[in-house]
Amino acid sequence: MSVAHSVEHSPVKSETVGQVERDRLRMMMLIRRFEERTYQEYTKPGQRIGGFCHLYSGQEAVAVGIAALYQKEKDYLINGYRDHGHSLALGMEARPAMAELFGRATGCSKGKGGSMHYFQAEVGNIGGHGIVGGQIPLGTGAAFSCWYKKTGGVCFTLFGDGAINQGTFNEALNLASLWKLPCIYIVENNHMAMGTQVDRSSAERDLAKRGSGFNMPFRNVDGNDVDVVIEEFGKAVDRARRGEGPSYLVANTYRFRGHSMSDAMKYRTKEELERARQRDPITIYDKRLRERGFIDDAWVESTESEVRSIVDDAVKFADASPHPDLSELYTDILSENYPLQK
Amino acid sequence: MSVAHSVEHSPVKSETVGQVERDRLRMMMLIRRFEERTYQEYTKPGQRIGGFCHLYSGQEAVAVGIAALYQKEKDYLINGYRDHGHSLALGMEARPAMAELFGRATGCSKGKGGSMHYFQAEVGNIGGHGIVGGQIPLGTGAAFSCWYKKTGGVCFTLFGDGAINQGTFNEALNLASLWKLPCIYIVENNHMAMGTQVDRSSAERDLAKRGSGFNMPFRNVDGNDVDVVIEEFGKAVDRARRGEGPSYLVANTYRFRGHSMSDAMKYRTKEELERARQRDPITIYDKRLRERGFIDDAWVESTESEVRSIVDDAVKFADASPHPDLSELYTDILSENYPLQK
Amino acid sequence: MPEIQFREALRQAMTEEMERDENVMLMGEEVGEYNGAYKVSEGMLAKFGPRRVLDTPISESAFSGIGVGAAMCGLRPIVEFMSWSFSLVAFDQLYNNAANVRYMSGGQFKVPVVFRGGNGIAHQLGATHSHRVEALYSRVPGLVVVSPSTPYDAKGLLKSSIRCDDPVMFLESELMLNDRGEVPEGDYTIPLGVADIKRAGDDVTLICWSKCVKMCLKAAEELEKHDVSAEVIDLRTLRPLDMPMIAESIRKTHRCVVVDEDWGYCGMGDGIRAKIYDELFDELDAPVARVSSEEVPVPFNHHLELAMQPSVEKVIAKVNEICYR
Amino acid sequence: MPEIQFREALRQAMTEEMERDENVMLMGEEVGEYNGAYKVSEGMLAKFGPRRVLDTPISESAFSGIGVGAAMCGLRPIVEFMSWSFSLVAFDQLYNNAANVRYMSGGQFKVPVVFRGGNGIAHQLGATHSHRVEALYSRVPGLVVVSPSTPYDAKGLLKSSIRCDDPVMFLESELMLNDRGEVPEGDYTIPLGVADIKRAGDDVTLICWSKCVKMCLKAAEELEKHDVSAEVIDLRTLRPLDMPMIAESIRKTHRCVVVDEDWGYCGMGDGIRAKIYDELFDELDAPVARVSSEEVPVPFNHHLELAMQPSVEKVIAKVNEICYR
Ligand SMILES: Cc1ncc(C[n+]2csc(CCOP(=O)(O)OP(=O)(O)O)c2C)c(N)n1
Ligand SMILES: Cc1ncc(C[n+]2csc(CCOP(=O)(O)OP(=O)(O)O)c2C)c(N)n1
Ligand SMILES: [Mg+2]
Ligand SMILES: [Mg+2]
Repeated sequence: MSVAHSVEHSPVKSETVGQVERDRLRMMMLIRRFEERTYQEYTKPGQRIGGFCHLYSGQEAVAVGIAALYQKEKDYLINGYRDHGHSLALGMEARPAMAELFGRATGCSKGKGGSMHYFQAEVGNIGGHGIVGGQIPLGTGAAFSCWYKKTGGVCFTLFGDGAINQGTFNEALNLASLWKLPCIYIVENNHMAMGTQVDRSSAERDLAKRGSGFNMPFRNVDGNDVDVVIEEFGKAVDRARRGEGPSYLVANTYRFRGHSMSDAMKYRTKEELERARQRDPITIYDKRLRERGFIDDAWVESTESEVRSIVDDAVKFADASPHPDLSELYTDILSENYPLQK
Repeated sequence: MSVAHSVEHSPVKSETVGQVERDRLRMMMLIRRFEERTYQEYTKPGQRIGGFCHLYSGQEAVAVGIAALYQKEKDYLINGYRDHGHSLALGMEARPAMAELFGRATGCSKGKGGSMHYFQAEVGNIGGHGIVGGQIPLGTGAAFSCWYKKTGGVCFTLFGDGAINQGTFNEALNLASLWKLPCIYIVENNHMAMGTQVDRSSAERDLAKRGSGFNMPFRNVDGNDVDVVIEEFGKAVDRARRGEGPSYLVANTYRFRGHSMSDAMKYRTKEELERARQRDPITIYDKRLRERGFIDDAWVESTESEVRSIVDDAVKFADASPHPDLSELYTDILSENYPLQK
Repeated sequence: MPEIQFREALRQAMTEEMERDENVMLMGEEVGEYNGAYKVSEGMLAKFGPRRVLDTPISESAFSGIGVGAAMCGLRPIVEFMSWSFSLVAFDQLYNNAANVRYMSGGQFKVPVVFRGGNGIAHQLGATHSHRVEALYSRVPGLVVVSPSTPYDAKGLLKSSIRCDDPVMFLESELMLNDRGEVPEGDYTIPLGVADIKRAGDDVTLICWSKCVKMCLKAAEELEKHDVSAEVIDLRTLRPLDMPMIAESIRKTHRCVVVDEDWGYCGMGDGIRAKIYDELFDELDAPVARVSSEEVPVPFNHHLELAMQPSVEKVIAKVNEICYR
Repeated sequence: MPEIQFREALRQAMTEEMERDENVMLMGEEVGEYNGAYKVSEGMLAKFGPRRVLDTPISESAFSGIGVGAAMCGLRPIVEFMSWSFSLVAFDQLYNNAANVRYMSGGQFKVPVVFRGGNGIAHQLGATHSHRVEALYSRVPGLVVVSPSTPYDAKGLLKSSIRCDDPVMFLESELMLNDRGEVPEGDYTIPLGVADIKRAGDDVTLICWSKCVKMCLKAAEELEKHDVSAEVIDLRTLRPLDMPMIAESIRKTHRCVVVDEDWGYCGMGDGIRAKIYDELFDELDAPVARVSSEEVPVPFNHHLELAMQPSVEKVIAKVNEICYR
């Protein structure tokens, strides 16, 4: 039934039964592959990727679940700096995504934004943002534009478990609820803010309760099960589209990699990691689709090699792409020419 | 029993039965008189008081209730800009209080702070503060110093119903609860932020619930009844002194005057004001003390004229006081002399 | 031409642009039912309704970011700060988000939002409520900073700012809202990035903006009596700066005083003076002088508050100093 | 003298001062269990325990204000910003509270708090994480701003800052934390408000601080080969500024270049240059030049990022320009 539900929400039109589900699993696999290859590229000698780089491995079900509900012609999505997965899920090609990490002119932000600042205007991807919590008001503003223009669109506003301790969280959630803006506030709770466990950053350990004071729905969601994500987020999206206002959802998940590349993860035990592997969103969904008879070994193998070649191609593309011309330093700052007479 | 309770908390030692209560009523009357005279002085021709000026008339039970629980040698109090009442309740003389409004050198802040910035270091009055919500972290810091030094002291951190919509509210309450700091967060809910009713500023109309996500006690308190304030705040203070952490209290009250002097109060009906007058904290407490046989007409009359003459004297004092010397412009900026070798 | 108040000029600009473009809307504290803390938006809620004129909670970070985010998504918000001093609690939203989103996205987004409100020292509001923010925002690539001195300029510049596709910090002055001046009814605009000679002169160039323009004009009158002819340039836009007009004037006068209500060190005045030194060093017959506020927090006492700030007398004294008279 | 890293020098300063004064403590993001995002506070939690070394949530406004409030109440907090860029979300707590509380209370409170962390452009962190905040804070009366360039200075200046009764903004650089230098074990301090001549010279004065000092020393070496003798002044304290030392140098060289990693307009470099023009105009044989970053948001691409910033080459070119060679 979550399938039915998701299909009803999904912009993807499925010719054959199970196609929608296979596409979702494929996207999770592509994201995973993209991130793991990024890890290799970043850490290998003669490093061609620089700056902060935050990998999404382990959290794929959230981005892919959102993509199932996302309506490109009217919705928006905004995120923190852990933004590769969502961008791919919303349809960004692997080439401009990888090229951005390499800082090349062919990157999704022309090499000016980097890993933390993926943008894709034509699908409403209003960006990855580096300042923790800084994107929450921006996402609320995107939702405001939907409300103002009565488009029926919503804004998925994502942030981490550490970001709820920023002031913008309180200000934006209250304002969105007061104005009934179609904003879906999503905490991707991977239980760590850099090296800080949630119980050392939030006095209230149940992060759903952190959203209890705003007169809007708040609840925990299993962020490792894409069907649950679609089901639960779907209710909030329907509500927002109906004009009944925002919701606050905590997607509980896990990041397999360190916070960023420099993180030695001393705070993490082998056992914890093993437990997490048991709930790997890809494993969970793979198992389910096999049970449903939607996939088999052959499909998985061919998809594995497909996503591998897509990412290989993206790396080749990025590596072959030119650096931005030095003149690019001075472009894209202002939209107008001054003096400005209008 | 609330009396017993409050005595147990009160630093005031009473010789005769009812003395503590009479002192509290007297203080409420003094604050009211001070504020009403300030109103006259501000609005009369040849105005000698300038700048923003926010009167406390109607909210006296909160400040006087706090004073009953306040231990001068170790507690702290911080507030917004509506700060005359609390300062008087903590023992500031009417003279330096009024002189500050006149901007004179004899003012509690040497005429440099004005109405919004009353300070009295020796009693732990760490100030009135003009930026809405800006004082919440400072008060949390004062509570931190009590925690760090293990003094058993607490910090009363006051702010308005509008201030809970600042980001500092979320950040400070979470942090104080996480660290179990002895901070008493008090919303003086007079139901208006300037011209904005609470139901137009907070999505959650029950302001107590705005504090529900921090794993700390939160509740509404009748802010017009000084005995209830002492009783309810007392529990939070005891808890904090025991090292069990902060509490969040909403004192529901009313301001009889406008937000500041320029406020025409178009948002308010005669009927609303009349209903509020029925719950005037002074009337309520006056009635109760009469019932208890603690006061009579004679006492009220003499106290009326006493506070009147105290305030008259304060105005004369302020008016006769010198303006700060122009050299004062350059003092009190830094504590050290530079170059600084230490 | 009808004579109207500065606040009415601002209101006309907002009203006309909202009538002209459905995507323009106004939000801020008390802008609606209260008709504006300083009555700038009086009647606008009644005229446009609660969808286009929105009262916000006291949440500057949220509603500043909402303005930026909505601008990224096709609206043209006008965000009122009750005072620019309160923008400091939303500083990151302006300094980072408004200014950088276009660049970081490789030019995929424009950010047509106007932030406006009273800037600078008013009347005994104390240290926290009297900030002059021009230098804080004028230094930022990606932002445009405008600060008018007359009702006429205010209307024309605000209309241009609302039509501008870049984030504009529009700095008014609470103390000027009652000023009256001739303002045409209906549509006209004043270009952004163009200064205005409010008074022509030959001996010395007085550079100023906002509240200090009146002060400089008074000083110029006084100086005239002593045969010093001062040219008064009202910058109107602080970023981008109209250097061509400044240069033309200094090539004529060879002397210049910048009048800045802010603290001196690393302030607007220093930024302008540095540009002048860099471009016109050989034209100068004297140091480019600055009259600014004393480097102290703004005191409450009114005498101290006045003593802290630039004044007609201080401007005249400084002019005499650099004219070696 | 032992050679140690910049980060170790900082750690020694904090550790020694915490041993010396029970009221000194450290708080910030990841300073404890994670041993510091950049390992500056490594081992300090183990040594001092969770009461004196506190990990904070990502709540800069709260813990900055806690630092100020605790300082008003007798503690001497050290507050670490993982990056000074993140101080922008707490801007009001520093710009208003830390700076004004003493003045507004008529001198009743002192505010002995140190805010410290990495400032400026690091390595491909992008526009929002590469802010240079020296001008933002150096302009504020009530604040002290310090920015060391060597491990030796870092330890001595940080100890002085911790003992200082005023709020100190201590600006480090992530890119310098691995730098090694000789640092005495045990106690010594370096005065606040005193610059340091890192290299003596006669022909031109190079004014710099933090990361740019190394750059200027390299440039001076190159210039030496072409018979230009450059004096390199490391300001060390940006507010209050050591004008006497600057003046003495310029009275000797009559030429000056200020090297500032920030944007030029209304930046630190302009503030310093303005003071020089005001005090030393007649001593100058050429304009006081500035080498600063291009006026653009900091780009991610490393080539662009480097092209944006000052460099040895740019400094040399500017020196040659003002020496008319
Ligand atoms: C205002 C601000 N403070 C600090 C940082 C540094 N920082 C970057 S990510 C991060 C941890 C955030 O954790 P969380 O919100 O849980 O997101 P996650 O990384 O787990 O996805 C911190 C402290 C920042 N970027 N912005
Ligand atoms: C950050 C900030 N924004 C706006 C203001 C202007 N302002 C001063 S008081 C006030 C209303 C506050 O109402 P509330 O918090 O309920 O306190 P009350 O005045 O009722 O005591 C506003 C908007 C300010 N001082 N600071
Ligand atoms: Mg996390
Ligand atoms: Mg109120």
